[in-house]
Amino acid sequence: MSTVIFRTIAPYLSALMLVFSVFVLLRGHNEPGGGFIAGLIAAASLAIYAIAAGVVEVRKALRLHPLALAGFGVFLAGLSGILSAFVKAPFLTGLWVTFTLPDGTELALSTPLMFDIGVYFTVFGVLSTVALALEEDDEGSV
Amino acid sequence: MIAELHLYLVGTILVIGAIFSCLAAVGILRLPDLYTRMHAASKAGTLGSGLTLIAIAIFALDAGVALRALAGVAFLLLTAPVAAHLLARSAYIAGYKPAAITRINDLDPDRKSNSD
Amino acid sequence: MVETFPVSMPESIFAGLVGVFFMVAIYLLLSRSLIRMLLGVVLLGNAANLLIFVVGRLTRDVPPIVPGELSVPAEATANPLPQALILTAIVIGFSLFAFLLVLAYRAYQELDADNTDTMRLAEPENPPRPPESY
Amino acid sequence: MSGAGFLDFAIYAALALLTLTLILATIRIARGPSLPDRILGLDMLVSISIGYIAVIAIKTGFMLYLDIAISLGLVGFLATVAFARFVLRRGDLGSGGGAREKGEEATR
Amino acid sequence: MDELSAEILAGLPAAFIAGPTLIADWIVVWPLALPLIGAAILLMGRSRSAWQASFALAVLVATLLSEALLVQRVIESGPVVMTMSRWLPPFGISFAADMLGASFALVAGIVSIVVLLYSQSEVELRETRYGYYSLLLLLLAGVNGAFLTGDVFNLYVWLEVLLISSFGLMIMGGRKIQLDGAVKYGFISLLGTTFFLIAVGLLYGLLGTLNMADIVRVAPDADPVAMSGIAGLFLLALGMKAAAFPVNAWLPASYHTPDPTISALFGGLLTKVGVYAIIRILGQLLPANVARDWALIRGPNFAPFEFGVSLNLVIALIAGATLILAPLGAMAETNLRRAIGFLVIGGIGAMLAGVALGTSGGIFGAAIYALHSMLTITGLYLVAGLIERATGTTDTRRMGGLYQFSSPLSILFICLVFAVSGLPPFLGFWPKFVLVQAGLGGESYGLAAAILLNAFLTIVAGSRLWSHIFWRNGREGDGSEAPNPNLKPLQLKDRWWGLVPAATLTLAIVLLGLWPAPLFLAGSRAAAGIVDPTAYVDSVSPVGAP
Amino acid sequence: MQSVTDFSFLLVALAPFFAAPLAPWITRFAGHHAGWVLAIVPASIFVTLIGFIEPISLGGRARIGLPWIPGDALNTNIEFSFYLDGLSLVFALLISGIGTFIIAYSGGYLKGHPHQGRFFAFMLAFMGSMMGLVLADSIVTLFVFWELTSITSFLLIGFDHHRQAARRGAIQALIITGGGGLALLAGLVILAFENQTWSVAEMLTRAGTMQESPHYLAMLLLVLAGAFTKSAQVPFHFWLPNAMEAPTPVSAYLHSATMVKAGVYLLLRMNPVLGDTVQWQTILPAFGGLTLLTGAILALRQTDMKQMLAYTTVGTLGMLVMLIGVGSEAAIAAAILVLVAHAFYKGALFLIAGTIDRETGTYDITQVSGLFARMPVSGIAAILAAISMAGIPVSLGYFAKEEVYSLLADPGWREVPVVIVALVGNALMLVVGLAIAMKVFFGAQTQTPKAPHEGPLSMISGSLILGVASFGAGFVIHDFGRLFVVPSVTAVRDLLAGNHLETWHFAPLLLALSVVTWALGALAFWFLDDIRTQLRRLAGIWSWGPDHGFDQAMFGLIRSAGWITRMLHHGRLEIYFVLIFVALALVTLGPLLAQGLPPMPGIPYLTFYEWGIMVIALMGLFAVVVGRTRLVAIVSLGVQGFAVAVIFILFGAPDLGFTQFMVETLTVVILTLVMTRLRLEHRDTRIFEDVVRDGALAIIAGAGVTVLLFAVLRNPLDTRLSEFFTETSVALAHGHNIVNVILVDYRALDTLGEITVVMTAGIAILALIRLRAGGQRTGAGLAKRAPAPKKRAGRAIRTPAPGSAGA
Amino acid sequence: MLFVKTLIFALVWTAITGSFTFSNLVLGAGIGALALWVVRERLTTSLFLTRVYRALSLFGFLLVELVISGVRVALLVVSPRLDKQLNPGIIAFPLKVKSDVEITLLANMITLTPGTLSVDVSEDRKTLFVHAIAVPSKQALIRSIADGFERRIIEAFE
Ligand code: NA
Ligand code: NA
Repeated sequence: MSTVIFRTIAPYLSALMLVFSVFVLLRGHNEPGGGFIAGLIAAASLAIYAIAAGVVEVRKALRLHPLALAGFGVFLAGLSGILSAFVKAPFLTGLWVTFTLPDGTELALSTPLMFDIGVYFTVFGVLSTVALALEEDDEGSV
Repeated sequence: MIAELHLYLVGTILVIGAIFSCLAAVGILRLPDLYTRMHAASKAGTLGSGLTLIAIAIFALDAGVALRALAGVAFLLLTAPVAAHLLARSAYIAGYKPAAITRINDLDPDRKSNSD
Repeated sequence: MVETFPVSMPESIFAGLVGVFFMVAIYLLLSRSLIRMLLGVVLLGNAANLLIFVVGRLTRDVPPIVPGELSVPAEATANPLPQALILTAIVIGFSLFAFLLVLAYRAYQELDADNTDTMRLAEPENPPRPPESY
Repeated sequence: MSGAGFLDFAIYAALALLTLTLILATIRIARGPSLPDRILGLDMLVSISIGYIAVIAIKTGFMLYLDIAISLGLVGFLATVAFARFVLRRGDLGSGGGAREKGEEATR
Repeated sequence: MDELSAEILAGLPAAFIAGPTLIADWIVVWPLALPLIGAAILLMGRSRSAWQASFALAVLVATLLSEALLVQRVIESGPVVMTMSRWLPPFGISFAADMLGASFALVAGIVSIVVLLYSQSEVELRETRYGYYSLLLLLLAGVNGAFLTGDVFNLYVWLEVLLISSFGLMIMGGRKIQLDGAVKYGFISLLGTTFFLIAVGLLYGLLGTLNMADIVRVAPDADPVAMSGIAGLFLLALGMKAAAFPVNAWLPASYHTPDPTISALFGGLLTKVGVYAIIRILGQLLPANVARDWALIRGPNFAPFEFGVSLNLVIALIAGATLILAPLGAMAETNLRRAIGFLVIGGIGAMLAGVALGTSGGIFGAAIYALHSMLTITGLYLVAGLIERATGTTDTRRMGGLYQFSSPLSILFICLVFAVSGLPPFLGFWPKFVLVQAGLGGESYGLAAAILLNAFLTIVAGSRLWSHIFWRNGREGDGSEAPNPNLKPLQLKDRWWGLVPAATLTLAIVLLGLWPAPLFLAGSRAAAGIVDPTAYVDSVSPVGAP
Repeated sequence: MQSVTDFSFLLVALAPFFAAPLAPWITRFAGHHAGWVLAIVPASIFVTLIGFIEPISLGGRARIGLPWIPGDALNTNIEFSFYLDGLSLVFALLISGIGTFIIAYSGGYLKGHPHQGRFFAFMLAFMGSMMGLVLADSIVTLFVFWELTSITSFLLIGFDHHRQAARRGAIQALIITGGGGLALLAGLVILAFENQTWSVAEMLTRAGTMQESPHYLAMLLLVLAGAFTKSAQVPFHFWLPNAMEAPTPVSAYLHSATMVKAGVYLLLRMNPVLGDTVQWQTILPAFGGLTLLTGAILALRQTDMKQMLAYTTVGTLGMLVMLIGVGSEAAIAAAILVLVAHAFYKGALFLIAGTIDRETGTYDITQVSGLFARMPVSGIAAILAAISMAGIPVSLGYFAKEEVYSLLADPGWREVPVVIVALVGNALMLVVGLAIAMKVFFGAQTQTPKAPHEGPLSMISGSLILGVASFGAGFVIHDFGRLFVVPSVTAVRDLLAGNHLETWHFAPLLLALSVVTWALGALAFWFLDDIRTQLRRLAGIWSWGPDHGFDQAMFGLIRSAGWITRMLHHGRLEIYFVLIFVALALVTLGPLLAQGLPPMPGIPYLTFYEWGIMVIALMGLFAVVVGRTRLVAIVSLGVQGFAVAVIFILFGAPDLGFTQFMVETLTVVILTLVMTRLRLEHRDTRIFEDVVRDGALAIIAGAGVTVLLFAVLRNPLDTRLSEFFTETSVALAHGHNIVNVILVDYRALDTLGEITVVMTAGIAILALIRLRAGGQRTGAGLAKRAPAPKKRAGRAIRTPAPGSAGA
Repeated sequence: MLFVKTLIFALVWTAITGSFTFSNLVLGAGIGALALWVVRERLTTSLFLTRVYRALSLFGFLLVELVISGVRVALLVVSPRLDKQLNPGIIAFPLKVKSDVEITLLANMITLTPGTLSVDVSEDRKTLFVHAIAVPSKQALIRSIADGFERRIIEAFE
């Protein structure tokens, strides 16, 4: 899709969508959203970028193979479950640590959040893998 | 009183937005070809959805929600014309002829052979 | 024996809708065309999800979200558990669908067929007769 | 009519209109006649859904629906892009569109 | 925990599991967590292939170790339970390993290791970029999850994990025939798991719970009409998974299409998970509903009679048909691995017969049949792979002459064929013996007869395979005693990586046949736990249980 | 009961199994001399067993049980247990004694055969199985060894595997005896139930109780099915002659001395438990007598020595069954004598036949004669054996025959016909004995394929010793009776039997009957050629026999198996689906139709926009179904997906609606991405009949699910789980979105599995896209590294064949 | 320049999260930087709305035009004799703007405004093909675009 208009707008749109996806990820615990939908939006952003700029460029931009990102996601989620072994709690028990930042904001880190980030990476990685592979499979893109 | 006015405003914008959307839909049903239908969809449609989002922005009385709603409108304004452009272009290249009443056509049919 | 009562809640009409989803899904799955079968798979997934949604009973408007300042919801909310189950099922269903779709694509590339009736490599049309010998 | 009453009325009116709109868009999707027409209908459906969700947000007072609307807009864009690319790449207009011969010409 | 929550906590019955969880209890999680996280790590390092096989092996060994320890724990102190996230059952998801689940998991671990070693002889699978090792570990994770979970919806999730990983393994190699097989396998399996999902959803709607121990408690009093349909739906879904007649077409359509290594893995693990779930759900969770009248067949007006059909009877009919029709398929097939596929199905019939009996003897027989079948079928497919390499064909009519050509192959094949036929002293005899005993003891003579007939027909099929592939000098048709020109000696890698694992497995099968005490120990405990789930329920101890 | 404490007989039973795996290695080093080396195994067993003779004859018994299968399994401990009494001792001595000669003989017979080691291994394994079978106490142990004899004999009969006849014989034997074994298993299991024990020894202590059991007939028939197939009783007799395809040592060992006697052993063993009933005493003599006559007559038809011997073996087995059926003390004693005598002379004759074949190249008695000069030792052995077979005084065969005829001492409705049949049978078998000894060794020398000379020591020693034993045992018949017959009868009849056997005695009636036998036999021998011709003509007229029937049954089974399998596994996915959906309709509607449909609901209250969404969903579904091109259907798919999402949102499930919107859009996107690469025919190709069928099935199955849903919905929902989540979500799990808290905390394990599915799907899809195998490999494991074809398959999509491009 | 973009992203972030705390701003900046890093190859080096006030005036103009255009279309589709009102055509609009961003902006605005819809840009980026729903005169249409949006864009980007 080598139109000037699309090619010009796509990077900005993709970047905005990526930002938005992180937002959706982080607020999932309290409002709709969460790792899955966020990962999906992120992958959609990547797909738009890939359609506009081509797969090669996307792969260059990502550095890592997206499937490795997916592996990282599951690893992270699994790890978040195993952490509870250190406090003599069962697998996947939610653990919470709250920091107070200099400006008074409370920052809560938790294994459920870590878990959800794992979900995010998995979904993002896999959907990107599929989109890029399908895109690449097709020689001579339009 | 201000609160009442606020609700009236929200309701009004909401209904106007819905009317725009509805007319856009009427448009895509009544207009003769793809290109003319796209006028309805891209303009009235964007307006309709945008207005309902603005209604939320006003209704919420919350800076965060309002800004998000406006961001949503911005996204719409960013994407809708591009989508319309891509669809129109693709359809044209694929050979979708404009309706018979179209008088002028500056797009040379030969162009499409090297368009992609 | 438990007490039972006739259904005349919104659930019942949505149960009917679930049924229609199943019917269409099944009809498409029987179509022999891989792509249509895939559409059937999507519909079947939606049917199953709707079924779980309906079976967890319907509550209008109130999502299972605790407003920021409260620790329990102020009013009765929709049943959250089926929602969580469906979310999981949607994701899983989507993953399987994506695999089957790409499989259909590759099958089409390699076997030159979209019609399952003509895909007969694993089970040839005229299988060899078992030899009558020792 | 009180503000709240008017808003209620407005919400129901908007829902009625948007429901009608959804049906009209669906009719376009079903009628076609060409593929781009249907895609246009689907695109329309996405943007109507955004409005619909917004109305629900106001109706229920849960602002959280807003994010759904925004996300839908973004991902809906991807859908239209993909469809447009299909039309471009395949030169396939489905039926109608007044360009059957051209459609075939465009087939590579 | 802040003050607010403490206040809330006081108003609740009990939310948390109070005491600390012993590290020892994690033993029930490792068989799932190790392969799962191992697969994730493999995927993260997918570009570096050198260490993948060793790493996968290390993970499998660790998994096997944990499974062995788990079995030991279960033997010593009964079911091992951990409820995830510390939420009391039925609110959290429990993992509950009783003897049935633990012993199945152990055998699954053994099968995976053997297959991993064997696959080292297969160059194509070692190309790690396509994720063979990850998929293998994920399949095991799914299988173990299914065996160990104590929650029906969670069971659905693990069924899907093993399903999708089996999809991935099935297309490893990308041959046309694989794609064809995968299309059939894929669509039918997807239907099966969707039916399962529907059944789980309906079960939730009826009982309001998903925890298995909790279901045991509330299921007997549920609305019998709805319950009949749900139980029937479970039977259909899991019957498809287990490849029971008449919804077993996917198996012969697909199992012979991938690499033999993969066939072996599938033959060993996949259908057994279906059988496991049937035993668990229909045998343990809903036995009262299964034994109840499922449908009433009423006579016409002029001949009024009523005939109650329990789901047990339906299962018995399915089992009988599967038992008899499957070996016919094995007899008719000229594709070696497809024929073995029918032998897999025949075993499923036997296991279903045990479930249909519903007695502890029946469940006992079904359980040890499954354990036997996991090992034996894996071995059979592995040997079939070597046979295909030595003869260069998949068609039994084009084989022949292997008896003179390769003693090791001959020994392995004949041992496994006799094992699968159920001739003593080979392993397959014992489950059939137990099942026949249970059938006769329960006065289900038809089932006992069907099992014996199945054994008979399997002997016919097996001896023909042996005769055609090994004894006959040459190929069918071209003067069958003319020497087969296509035989080629197994290469060094086939001998070390192919033959040695297969031989080790076969040796284990033979030894276990000679000394079946461990099998009987596992099976009898498993059956006791299924028929009388008190210990299981007590160990999970869902809130609300008396 | 006096107990013998020496448990060395356990080792005795198992020693051959330990030797068997070593046999190939020993053969590799020792060549055909391995026969001598390996013969040490049965010889030492034999010697060990000799030590038991005396204590057993004094009424001793030995039992040893090893723990095998744990007790809590069946509430019955199954032991790996053995039991030695007079009966098992006789069998064990025969097996090890004759086994010694056979193993030694095989060394010579198979000299130079490439698979001699394999042969020894099979023989030893068979020997062990046979030992185990006769020594077993637990009936599970017994059955295991029973089937092991079938397996090992299968391998032995098929030893000359490159001949189809050998393979056929092996498969036939396996199927018949293995099949009978399965029936036996059922019978034994019932027997164990009824006796509350697995131990035969214990059953014997309760002799006489089973006959009252309501399951008696079932047990009897099932056990008989096992015994009759194993011991080749009519109509299962035909496998035995076909088993002669085996190398001769096998025939000599399995098919005369041991395996076929397993059925006889079982009947003797079960006599106290199942015998002494009208059924027993009718069925056994009837089948036995018929078998005796059939075997004897069919033997006359043959000119092949092995075939003749095989059919006379069938006849003898019939005689034994007949005698066991009679079951009296005398009959059992007669049976033991016949059994031992037959083992001796038939073993000898088989070995001689093998030697003749090896030396002359033929088994045909019409081809060879006058061999005595060339093969004197074999000739002597043959004559001695034939004397015993003919029952000429004072050979062992003579006493056996007399003992049979002595049944007339107590004439009853069973004894008289039994003796008459035995007499006829004996006479006919006499002919065969004469034919082999006289026609082959005397008369003019003929030209044979090979120039004959005497066989090596390994081959002639066995036959000579057996021949001598057949004849010589008569001289020590009293001690023979005391040491072997009496203990056996004691074991079978559970009474202390007397020993009336004397070498020199005079019983006029018995002698007269013997004379009649000889006369009849001599007459028949005189007319042997005519009889054979007549019999063959008869066979030409009525060619069908059970042997032919076996082929018909076998191939009929194979053909129908093929037909059924093609019917069930046709490869048409849509028919597979039809079955599945029919099953779905059955399981959902079955119970509901039978138990009463739930009441149909009234029209519920829905808001107008809810109705609207429902209409849109239905429109979307309708458009998907009628959409003529696939892409139109895909676009329409989006409509229903959005409608579902809106339904979720309207009923308080924003997360669901959110996800549904996203997923549905993405579904449409990737469907489109893929469709972009496919060029497909547009139309739905279903013919009208299929539309009707599929439509009806879809409606019925869909209705089934709906009705089931109704049935569930009319029950109140137990919401304690959701209540718990709602109450604790904020306070304990620190999340306001309860659904998300369920996903990442309460039921995080589900989500972990879910993302595992996602990840796995990623791996699988990538592999699917990237892994391509050129396309020419349809067989697995073949041509792994074949060059890829020039034209990539993928390109075919974009350059469609003419006609496939439809716009 | 990158800092400005990151800052804008950080502001967008605080906007959509609705929490104007310093830490949230930092988080937004981080996420924005990451997002920009992902698409770094494609970010054009041209100016990014340096003159914010002109940009805002452009945006205001766009909104007004959008409303007008929406109303016109709405009125059009409900008019009983639709075909009489229609006079569609595709015209070639000679572009004065040069950069990709400017072309894109112009094209999008044309689409959002009354009666016009950008269909395509020529390969040489000199011509924009515009579909108009009612073309009374080709030259008048071209002039109105050139004097309207194009002029304002050039002003905003000079
Ligand atoms: Na969420
Ligand atoms: Na989820």
